[in-house]
Amino acid sequence: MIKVEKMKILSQKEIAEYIYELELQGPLVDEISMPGQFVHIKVKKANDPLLRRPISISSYDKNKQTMTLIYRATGAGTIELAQQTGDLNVMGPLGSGFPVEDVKGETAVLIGGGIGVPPLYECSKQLKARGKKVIHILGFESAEAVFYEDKFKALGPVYITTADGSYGTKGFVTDAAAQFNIKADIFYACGPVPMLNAVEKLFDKIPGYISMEQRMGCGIGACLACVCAVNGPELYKKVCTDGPVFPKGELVYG
Amino acid sequence: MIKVEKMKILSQKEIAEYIYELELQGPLVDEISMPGQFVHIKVKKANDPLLRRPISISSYDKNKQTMTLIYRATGAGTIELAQQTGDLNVMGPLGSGFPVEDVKGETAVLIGGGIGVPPLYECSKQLKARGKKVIHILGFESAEAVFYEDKFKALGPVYITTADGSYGTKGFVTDAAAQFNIKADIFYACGPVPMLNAVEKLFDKIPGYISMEQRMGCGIGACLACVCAVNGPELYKKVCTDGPVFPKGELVYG
Amino acid sequence: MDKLRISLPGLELKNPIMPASGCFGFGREYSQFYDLSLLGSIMVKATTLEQRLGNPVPRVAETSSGMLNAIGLQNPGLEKVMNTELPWLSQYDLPVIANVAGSMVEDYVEVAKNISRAENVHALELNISCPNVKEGGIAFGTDPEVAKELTAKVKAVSDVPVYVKLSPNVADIKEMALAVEAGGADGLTMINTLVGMRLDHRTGKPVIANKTGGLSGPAIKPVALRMVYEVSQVTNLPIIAMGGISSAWDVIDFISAGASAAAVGTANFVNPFVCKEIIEELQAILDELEVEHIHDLKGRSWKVGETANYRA
Amino acid sequence: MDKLRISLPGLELKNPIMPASGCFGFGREYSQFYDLSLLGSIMVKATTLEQRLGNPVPRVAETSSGMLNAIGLQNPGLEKVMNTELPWLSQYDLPVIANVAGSMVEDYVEVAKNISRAENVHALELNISCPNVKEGGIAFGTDPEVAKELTAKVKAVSDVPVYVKLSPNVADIKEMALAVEAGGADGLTMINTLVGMRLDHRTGKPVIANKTGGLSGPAIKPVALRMVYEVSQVTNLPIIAMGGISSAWDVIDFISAGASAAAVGTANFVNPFVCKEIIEELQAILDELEVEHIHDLKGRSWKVGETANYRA
Ligand SMILES: Cc1cc2nc3c(=O)[nH]c(=O)nc-3n(C[C@H](O)[C@H](O)[C@H](O)COP(=O)(O)OP(=O)(O)OC[C@H]3O[C@@H](n4cnc5c(N)ncnc54)[C@H](O)[C@@H]3O)c2cc1C
Ligand SMILES: Cc1cc2nc3c(=O)[nH]c(=O)nc-3n(C[C@H](O)[C@H](O)[C@H](O)COP(=O)(O)OP(=O)(O)OC[C@H]3O[C@@H](n4cnc5c(N)ncnc54)[C@H](O)[C@@H]3O)c2cc1C
Ligand SMILES: Cc1cc2nc3c(=O)[nH]c(=O)nc-3n(C[C@H](O)[C@H](O)[C@H](O)COP(=O)(O)O)c2cc1C
Ligand SMILES: Cc1cc2nc3c(=O)[nH]c(=O)nc-3n(C[C@H](O)[C@H](O)[C@H](O)COP(=O)(O)O)c2cc1C
Ligand code: FES
Ligand code: FES
Repeated sequence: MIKVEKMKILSQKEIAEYIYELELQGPLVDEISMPGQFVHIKVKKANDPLLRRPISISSYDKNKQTMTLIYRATGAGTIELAQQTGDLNVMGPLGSGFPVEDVKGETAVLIGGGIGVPPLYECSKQLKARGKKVIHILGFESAEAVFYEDKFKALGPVYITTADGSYGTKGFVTDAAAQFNIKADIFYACGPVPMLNAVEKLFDKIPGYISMEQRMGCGIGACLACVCAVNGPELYKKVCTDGPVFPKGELVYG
Repeated sequence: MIKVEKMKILSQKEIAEYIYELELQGPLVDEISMPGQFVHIKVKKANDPLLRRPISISSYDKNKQTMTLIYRATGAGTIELAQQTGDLNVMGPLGSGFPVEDVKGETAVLIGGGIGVPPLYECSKQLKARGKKVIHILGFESAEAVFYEDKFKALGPVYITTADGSYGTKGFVTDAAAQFNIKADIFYACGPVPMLNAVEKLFDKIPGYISMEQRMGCGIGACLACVCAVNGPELYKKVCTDGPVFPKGELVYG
Repeated sequence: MDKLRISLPGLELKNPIMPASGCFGFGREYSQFYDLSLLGSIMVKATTLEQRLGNPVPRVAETSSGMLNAIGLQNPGLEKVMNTELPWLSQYDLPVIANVAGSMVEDYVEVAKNISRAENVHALELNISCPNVKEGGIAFGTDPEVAKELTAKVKAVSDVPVYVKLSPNVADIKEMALAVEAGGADGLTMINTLVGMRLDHRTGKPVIANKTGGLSGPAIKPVALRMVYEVSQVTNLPIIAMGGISSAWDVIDFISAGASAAAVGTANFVNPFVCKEIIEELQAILDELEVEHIHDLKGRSWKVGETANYRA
Repeated sequence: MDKLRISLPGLELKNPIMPASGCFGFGREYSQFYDLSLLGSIMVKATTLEQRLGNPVPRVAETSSGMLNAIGLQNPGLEKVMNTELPWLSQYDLPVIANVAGSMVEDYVEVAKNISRAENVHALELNISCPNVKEGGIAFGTDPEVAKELTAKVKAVSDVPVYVKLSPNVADIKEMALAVEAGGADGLTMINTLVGMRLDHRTGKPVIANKTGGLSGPAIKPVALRMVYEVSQVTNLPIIAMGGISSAWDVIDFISAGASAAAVGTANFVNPFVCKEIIEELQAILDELEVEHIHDLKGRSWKVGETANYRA
């Protein structure tokens, strides 16, 4: 069930340049059903900024009723979010996530770009818990923007790329995947659309899931703001309810 | 000189129902020239609430570079103000205040209604410091809304009235002034317009000063939002720069 | 709840609160949050003759205290609305106001004729003012003669009362109101969105794929309120008002300006419970103001000498 | 500062930033905060033939991300402006744009004729769109024929170029722009305020004594931007844009939409240093965008294939 609740802010800290890690607590966590779902946040009561902000759930702990979000604070709403203390108005969990049950094969590769990295963390943890081998290819703008390298390393190999070459391999995640000749039985990807498109092409032989972004209004399927073009008779699906995670091959890249 | 500066919030506390006392520190205090001036506060950076809020300086300490404001938090901007911590964007000091130099006679009566009470506190302190006897008549809605009774008592006699009779004398400040047969050589008043009008009528034999309120835009005399009708050739004066304090007899009550 | 019960052409409503068209789909999504039977009515998403895919994305952008949208009337088309959406809604005790759109007069007439015969549709809302449809939607909303004729044609085929939704993108909204009144409208709904735009700071290009979009939310409330104030003084038609409503006090404002009922759009996205909460709070406010019925406040902004009772 | 220097009819400006009329008086108050010679220009408060006392109070009200005003053109009248205010301003290296208002055509003509001869007045801004003047001010701003004729009459007597200030309270602002262009206007300034209203929740009465007021501030920026975008594509006249500008990025947006310069109104009330700060920040932004001159960005929102250079 989708809840709208005041969640308690347990902690909030900057973990990389402009990147914040926010830990929240509340019964909403009980409702999370899979990694890759997101929440829709009303940063504060006033009318500016007006709309909620969609942020992926990066990890969660059902026992403690806690979840962690990681976000980049560079726009009006997220900059305000970084200053909040006390309570936070959160709606969620929303959307479908990354399927981690009944995965065939041994090895999963998780590919994230920038603020697409966060939801892969819980995904990786759950795959690992189910006995899979997990490989991570994470792309960032520059050395200052890198986060969670150690956390991912604790689960499996990590390849970092940076656009400016200031850390790890210079270039894009797909460059690294090709360069290090990564082999896997399934992929999970989240990041900018051109990256998703490139990932689908590179891993065209194995099944996979990708998580999409789109500007949202309601976050629950009512306003038709967040559609994306899909192959198949429907032509359009909604990122907020049909996604944000879609199986490989479903999205039409414009 | 008018400054626009980030002042440090030293403390903020609720001292009566919806009434907050806010202590600020910064070089702006150096510029205050008399009691009854006000500051114009931008509560927070976002566009809602948009405008600054005019609040009187209730008291100040030049040595410590501190000043105290007292305000009622019941509207969008003041409710937000009550939640602020850290810094505050303050413009001021603005307007002319209550003249306390060269006052003729022994005794001053200070008459305040509700959130008109705060600026009278510094006024009373300075009159007392100049050897005057100060009498206070302070009107509030109800017992819960009363504040600063003890502080004023430390300076001189205090008569409290409440509209509902739950504390002090039931009725208006002018009722109390008549009932207790208050005699004085000069009056200072701040409060709702009908109260100011009544005070001017009651104390028609002695000189006095009254402080006006009006909705403001700029706070510095440029936008012509805050005019009030006056006797004399100009017909209109600006509350923000010509006032907020006007000598008795100048204002035309509509 | 007697203080809130109202009666309008075709509509006997438990209360004057309803979601605005396009901001609540056909109710399914919000039915997860509360029982839709609590609502006075529901203005469902615009229905066109054929299915529409709408505009490319991005379709929304945020602005100061507002948002822009250019959904482009995406909807499953008349047939699916009649066979699936309206029957689904009939499980609730909820009179439906069907929002009717099209590119040509014939489309409007065809949709109106059919949808007005659906059992739970108690009124039509003629969307002559959608700013996001290219083939001429906007012309209906800004030309009084065209609007009048369209109203008359739809009125001629509709089984239920017809409310016309006015566009704020006009110089004189009174003229438009009087024109559709002359065309036989039973009521007005106002306002639709103001045409606006947001650019990407860095590229300088429009954020919304459609370039311009419709501005809604608290930013437009002052304009909507003024228009209801103006129109309610010149027509006898009941007005269902919308534009930036997000609280019960906003509703009181619009009723005071002269509206008979109020619709909530954008605010549903911010708080999915908003309609329910407004209904609850209205009751308390009317008690506080010592008002017998919400319509005792109707038009008090411009009626002379009628405020004394309500002064706090 | 070469990246910011611009040249418009009558106006050779150090930079394209100026305070908007009515939001900066005649400069005196803001001269306490910074040297007015830093400004590109200054649009002074509307001047009418005779002194005006303006409207009763309250004259302003806040709204979500905006404000309403109904000052009612309070000003000391032509003579005092000519003899006191403009001479005072001449101490600054600052070309003045004089905002001209009136109730009748003759008033406009008389004021324009005289004020255009003041030494430091380099252009006129014809205020045909003030929503707060009762005697017909609004009609000039919403009727293309009337606006065209007024423009022609003022143009005939003015010693300096004439910019016409457009009202957003119209169905088609392009039509108005083309009308005043045909009337001989040298430039456009846009937009004036949207007509709006706020009610006191409890009494239901208008907060502003004049009942309605003009809506300004960030709330209206999307509407202003859209109008500049539309108008700049159909006329050759330079546009000085305004409406919700409070940052250098807002200015970039309006230039991208097709404006040549930008004016800042309401934001001065929030931050008295805003014009100065915008000028400073613009320089940095142009460097960051690797743009040679601010006008290289002009109209890039609608020009095809010209974004590549500026993409971050
Ligand atoms: C399903 C989903 C999951 C996401 N998860 C994360 C995450 O875990 N961490 C993270 O940092 N970001 C995430 N994003 C992106 C995040 O929503 C935007 O960065 C954020 O909304 C921008 O808000 P702002 O206040 O910083 O920017 P502003 O510029 O103030 O935003 C203005 C408007 O545009 C929208 N917007 C701007 N950029 C985006 C974007 N990239 N995607 C969608 N809407 C946008 C905002 O929501 C807002 O409505 C996610 C987006 C989606 C759709
Ligand atoms: C010179 C001066 C000194 C003042 N000193 C004090 C003081 O010391 N303590 C105190 O509590 N209040 C004082 N006020 C009143 C105070 O400014 C208002 O109560 C406050 O602005 C209301 O803001 P809000 O956010 O609570 O209400 P909102 O309803 O959100 O205000 C909306 C708009 O109306 C304006 N407004 C509303 N009420 C008033 C009012 N009574 N006077 C002027 N503008 C108003 C606001 O400034 C704002 O622009 C003073 C006013 C003036 C003019
Ligand atoms: C996302 C979105 C979609 C809309 N779709 C429609 C529509 O299909 N038909 C219609 O008449 N109005 C539509 N509107 C306009 C609203 O019904 C309403 O008139 C407007 O948003 C103003 O109200 P608000 O400020 O409460 O949102 C839409 C508005 C939004 C924000
Ligand atoms: C208090 C106030 C007074 C104004 N007076 C005038 C005026 O005298 N003449 C005029 O042409 N515009 C006047 N305007 C309109 C502004 O010049 C400007 O067009 C409008 O406010 C939009 O810009 P903004 O959003 O930056 O304020 C006034 C606006 C305000 C807020
Ligand atoms: S955000 Fe409203 S449908 Fe997806
Ligand atoms: S508030 Fe602007 S002149 Fe007084």
